[in-house]
Amino acid sequence: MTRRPWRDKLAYVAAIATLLLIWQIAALFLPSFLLPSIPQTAARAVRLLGDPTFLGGIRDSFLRLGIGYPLACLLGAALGLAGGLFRPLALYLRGLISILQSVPPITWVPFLLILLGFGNAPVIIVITIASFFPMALAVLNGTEGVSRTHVEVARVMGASRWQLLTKVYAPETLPAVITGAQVAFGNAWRSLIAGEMVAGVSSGLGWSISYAGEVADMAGVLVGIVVVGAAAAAIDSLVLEQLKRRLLHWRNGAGGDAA
Amino acid sequence: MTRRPWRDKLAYVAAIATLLLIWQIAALFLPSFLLPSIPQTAARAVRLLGDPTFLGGIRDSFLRLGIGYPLACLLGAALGLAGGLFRPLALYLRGLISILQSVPPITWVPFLLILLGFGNAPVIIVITIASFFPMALAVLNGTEGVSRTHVEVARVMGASRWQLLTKVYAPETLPAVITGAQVAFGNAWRSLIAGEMVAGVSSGLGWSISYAGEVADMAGVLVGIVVVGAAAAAIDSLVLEQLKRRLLHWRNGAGGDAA
Amino acid sequence: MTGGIALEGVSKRFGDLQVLTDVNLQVAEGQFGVIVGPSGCGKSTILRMLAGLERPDAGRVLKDGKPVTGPGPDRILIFQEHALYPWRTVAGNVAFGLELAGVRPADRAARVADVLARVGLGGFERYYPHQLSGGMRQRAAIARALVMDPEVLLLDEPYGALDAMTRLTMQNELLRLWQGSGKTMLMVTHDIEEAIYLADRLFVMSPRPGRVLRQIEVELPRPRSRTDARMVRLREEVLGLLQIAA
Amino acid sequence: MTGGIALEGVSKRFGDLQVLTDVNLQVAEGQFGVIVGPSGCGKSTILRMLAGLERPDAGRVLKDGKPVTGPGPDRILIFQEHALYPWRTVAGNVAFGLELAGVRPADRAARVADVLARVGLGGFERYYPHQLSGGMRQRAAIARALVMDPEVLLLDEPYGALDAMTRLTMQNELLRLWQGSGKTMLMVTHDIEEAIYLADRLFVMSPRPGRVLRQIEVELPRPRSRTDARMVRLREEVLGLLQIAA
Amino acid sequence: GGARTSGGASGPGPAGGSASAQGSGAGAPVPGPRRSLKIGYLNVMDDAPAMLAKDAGLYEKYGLDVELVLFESGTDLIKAIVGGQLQAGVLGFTNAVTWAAKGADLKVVGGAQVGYHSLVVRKDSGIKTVQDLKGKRLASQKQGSTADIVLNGVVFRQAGLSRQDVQMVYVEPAAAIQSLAAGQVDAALVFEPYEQIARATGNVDVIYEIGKVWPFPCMVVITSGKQLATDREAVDRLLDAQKDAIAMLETQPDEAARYLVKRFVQDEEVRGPSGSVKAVDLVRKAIETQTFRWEISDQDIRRMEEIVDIMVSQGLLERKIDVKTILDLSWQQRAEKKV
Ligand SMILES: Nc1ncnc2c1ncn2[C@@H]1O[C@H](COP(=O)(O)OP(=O)(O)OP(=O)(O)O)[C@@H](O)[C@H]1O
Ligand SMILES: Nc1ncnc2c1ncn2[C@@H]1O[C@H](COP(=O)(O)OP(=O)(O)OP(=O)(O)O)[C@@H](O)[C@H]1O
Ligand SMILES: [Mg+2]
Ligand SMILES: [Mg+2]
Repeated sequence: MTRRPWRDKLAYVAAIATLLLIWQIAALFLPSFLLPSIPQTAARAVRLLGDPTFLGGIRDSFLRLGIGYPLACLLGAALGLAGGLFRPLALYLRGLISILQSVPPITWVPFLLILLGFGNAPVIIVITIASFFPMALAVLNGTEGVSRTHVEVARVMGASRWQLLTKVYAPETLPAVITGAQVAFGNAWRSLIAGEMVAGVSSGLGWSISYAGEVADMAGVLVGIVVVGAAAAAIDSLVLEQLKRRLLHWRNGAGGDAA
Repeated sequence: MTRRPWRDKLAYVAAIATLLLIWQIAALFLPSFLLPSIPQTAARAVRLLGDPTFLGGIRDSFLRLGIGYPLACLLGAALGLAGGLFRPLALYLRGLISILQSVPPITWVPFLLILLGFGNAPVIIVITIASFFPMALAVLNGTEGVSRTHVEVARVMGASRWQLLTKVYAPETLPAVITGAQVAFGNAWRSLIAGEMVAGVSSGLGWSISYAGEVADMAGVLVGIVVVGAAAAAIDSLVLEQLKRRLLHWRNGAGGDAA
Repeated sequence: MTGGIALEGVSKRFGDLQVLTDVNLQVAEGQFGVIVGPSGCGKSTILRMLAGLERPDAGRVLKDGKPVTGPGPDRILIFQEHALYPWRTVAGNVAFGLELAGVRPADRAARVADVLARVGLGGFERYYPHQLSGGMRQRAAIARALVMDPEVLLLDEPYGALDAMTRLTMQNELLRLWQGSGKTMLMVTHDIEEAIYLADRLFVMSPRPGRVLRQIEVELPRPRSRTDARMVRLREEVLGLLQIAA
Repeated sequence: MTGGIALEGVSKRFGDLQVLTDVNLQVAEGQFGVIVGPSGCGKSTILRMLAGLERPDAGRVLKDGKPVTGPGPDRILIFQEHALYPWRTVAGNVAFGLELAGVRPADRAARVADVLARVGLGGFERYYPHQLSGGMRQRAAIARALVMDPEVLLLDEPYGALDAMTRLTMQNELLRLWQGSGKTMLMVTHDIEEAIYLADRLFVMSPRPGRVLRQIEVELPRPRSRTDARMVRLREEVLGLLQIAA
Repeated sequence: GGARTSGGASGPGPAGGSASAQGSGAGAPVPGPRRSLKIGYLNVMDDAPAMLAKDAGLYEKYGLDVELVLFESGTDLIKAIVGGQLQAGVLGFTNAVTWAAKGADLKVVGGAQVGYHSLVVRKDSGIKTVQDLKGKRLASQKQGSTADIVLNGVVFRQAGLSRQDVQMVYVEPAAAIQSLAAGQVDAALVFEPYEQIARATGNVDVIYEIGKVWPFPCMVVITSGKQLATDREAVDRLLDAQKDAIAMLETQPDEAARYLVKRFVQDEEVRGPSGSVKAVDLVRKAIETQTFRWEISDQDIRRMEEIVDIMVSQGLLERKIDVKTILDLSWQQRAEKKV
């Protein structure tokens, strides 16, 4: 299959266009103080993006995300893989996850505040908790699909448990890991926003959105949401999708061109 | 591999025991109005579980979940599979998902309230939105891993696009579908709780938790959380895991007993 | 020329690798063609082109005189890698094509049971592929194609994993199915005796980039005896050709 | 008896299916054993037991007189399904075992290049398995085992997907590698000529439930001629045994 | 805990039916067709008039079928009024101002409660006056909320402090008192019932209460201009009912507390380091500390104008608005005439 990068981009543009269209149509029917139109929001965006407080908030959010999310990915992948090798651990993890993942991560905020005090730590931990579950679950399920023969080949070749993990389980569950990472990424953003709204930090995108909401500045709310969506989409398509393409490039060799 | 059901149960029990232990230890160090001990919470639970209002709330929550979640699973699986067959759609969906999944689903609540009014509908839609993303993403990524030879066999046998979808893509992405469904299930619960907190419904588990939180009734909050966790875990292990076991039983035939 | 299948001046490359150059090959309707040639010379690629899974870079791939544009149930390919669906039982795998064609479940069951008996897999209907031995998997894959009763059957080393006796049985089974049916057959095999025993027309290929080195018309009457002196002579000839080739 | 590998009174069932009953088989250290037998009679199961992947229901599986308790790099099995890692290139697949054993990258590269040349895959180092032909995949799997230089080599129909000429080359390559090395070999094959050409000791198995029907000591001197009259006689004998069995 | 439904969509609370007979006695049942109203509220003591009118059956007495809809924040509540999902709500005056300034068609039609925000400090923090907050950690509510506006515009200004002098932490009031008890902050600015809970459970002092220093109309009854245009009668009845409720809160706090207790405290008793407090007593104390008032006086209107000025100076409003344009006090004028 030949890559058609312009077509990839086109589909993305179409997705953005759809969202903008829905927005603009909805804006026609709702009063502008509830749903500002795109031009109004754009004007607000220009002002906000020149505002160092807002930019500083974006930086703070990225910092929190940049610690919490990779941490969750690492933990989730490591524990998920370990569970693949050691079945009781898998069952134990499944139990924990199925109980805990249903609880909204911001529920932990009061406890975290009391334990850790205010600042970045509670928000980061909320992000980590929220994005840990999909990662761990995807990897756990992924390990169940590892080909028995592939494992047997490695065992016959004398692989230790650790080698089985890193040289068979890890590459074979990679697609699941990537799915987990992409889903976890969504969770990370959502809990970043939600966490910043309640955890007593005074900066960040979530904080900006909630502040704008408090003062009836819906354009400000929308700018926040758009920035979040754009940043998430950009990171997803520039980092995660590219990473996926590189790591799974063996799937995309030549051949089957009539497909 | 022989099934060892008692061992499965043991791991689950261990998971629950861990959580209770952490709770009880934390309760020793925190004042009881911040973190009531297990006996205190149990006493409250007994009272609440005899309270028809609370039970009615549980029923309402289940109703909302019971509509929103399956809807999201169906939509996510259908669109994800379709994207597997039709690449531009996959790219389009990826674009939409990567933008939208970062936005906390409760952001939509005010708009949904205006469009749909109070009642179950906004909560159900919030659940559907939240659980759609992991499902669709898992299935989309899953379709990319479908064996080329399996597809070719079907094409040689004269499969139509629809048959390719239902007879090759669907069974082969099933593990991914199940992962998606399990992750989506967590999202569904979380957004149920979060949605009930803000959508102006006056019943349900989320409403109870937020109500208890508002009045600093931590025992009430904990009872709510425990009920949520227990219900989610029960459904997950009784329904989803069993379903998975049945649908993927071909993986578990005899053989490789030295593994 | 119409009827049967043909490659006309076909070339194919994968990336930098020239796999086929100017391949000409024709099997008339109702004829039994066999291809032999060294590993990696493009035999599977030829069958995949005829099945419509691969397109030539140059030249034409024809069925009944018309270019092949895609796969279709008139041309069934038995894949070299058995490619059974792991989530279907043996019976489910064999019934697959019939399911696609909308054959009624009752008919399906009867036809599946019949073909499974013929390949010696009676009693294994409810086994999953990973519970079968290598040879049993291969027979299941053969059964999956045979049950479709196609006009053109493309067989890619169908008997590679079978023991000598099972192999002979399967060869005769195939001949029985073919004779008088008007089906066009094209088989790739590495067993030269098998090739000569089955073929009307035998193609000997060169190493990569593959060409048809020699086309041999095997005009021995059927049923053929494997110990016939002419067969032994032919065998020597083909071996000689391949040896030079190797 | 010590040295080599042995099965003593081994039985094995999968669910309701009795696969092996009271199998006795011994290959002395440095000996070349070959198993032939009908499809599904339990040949692969025997090799998997010796590799430590499967446990007998009754009887003992021995290596050097000690029971086999699990896999180990002293006994390498070449799987019937080639089982290459799709995410590794040919070179990566062949280097796999060396990587596990902690061989230094430079040494690894040299040994991999050497073994790939011997199986005729020089130049395909950077191909992925799905870009190879069936026979090339099989040769890559063979290379992956050969490069490990194990005490015991268990080969499950290693040449099933190879053309006649490549097959002969690979047989001689294997003999060269084995002779004087003291390695113990046990191969499953469906090619009776191949079996007789290679074997010191030949085991003919019955259909399922598999037993060793006959154990034949092939005492022909090496290098053997494939046209030797004694070989032809042996071939008839084995074919006869299998025919009765079938 | 059966009282939870009384706020719910599922019908009148258990106390509702029986209570109408023993209502506060002001005014006679209203004849004419019954009206249905959806009213938004927040579960804080400030909203007691709305809740008590429901729990004590006062709405029914005035021929109203009221559905009380609970909200987490005034911001969400007012969106529902603006979007036409609610006919009225009892919430902060500042919410009305921010949205009206954006062009929303809102009217303040009556008063409910006078601002009550107290500074609760840990006994061991050494804070005795507002000035002592300098350099300390103070938990307050979201920036832009009523609490935040008066904290900066009144409390700090009068003490000569600014936001930068204090380490501010913005959290929900429940989290604020929890953090206070856990020692993560030194002080918290809260309203009822959180002050009472903090007192009952923690080792705290109240050093300041804004209602004593700078009383201002905090919670008001808000409706939309459209509602007034289409059915003013229903709004008037609502205000009548809440007026009765306010009378009960001010004159019979014991009885009011019995109605309201289940809305705030689930246990019979609240345990703290200094022993247990009965829940009803706690709620009664919370009621007694509050000042509920249905009128909006000229003094209040001046305070409202001051608040608008503060909001402008804090950048919460882009421009000053005329308070009179969002007031519609015709019910009040008629009620005052009756009295
Ligand atoms: N998808 C692909 N990408 C790159 N090279 C390919 C691809 N498919 C086949 N090839 C190359 O084409 C050549 C011919 O492959 P083909 O499978 O047709 O050989 P073959 O004659 O069937 O060999 P064998 O007898 O070993 O099965 C091989 O060298 C192989 O590496
Ligand atoms: N995991 C399993 N579950 C159930 N049955 C199995 C399993 N593995 C093997 N068998 C059965 O055991 C029998 C012997 O299998 P085995 O693979 O040893 O045969 P084989 O002699 O190697 O045959 P072939 O020559 O076809 O490869 C087969 O009938 C197969 O169905
Ligand atoms: Mg081939
Ligand atoms: Mg086998």
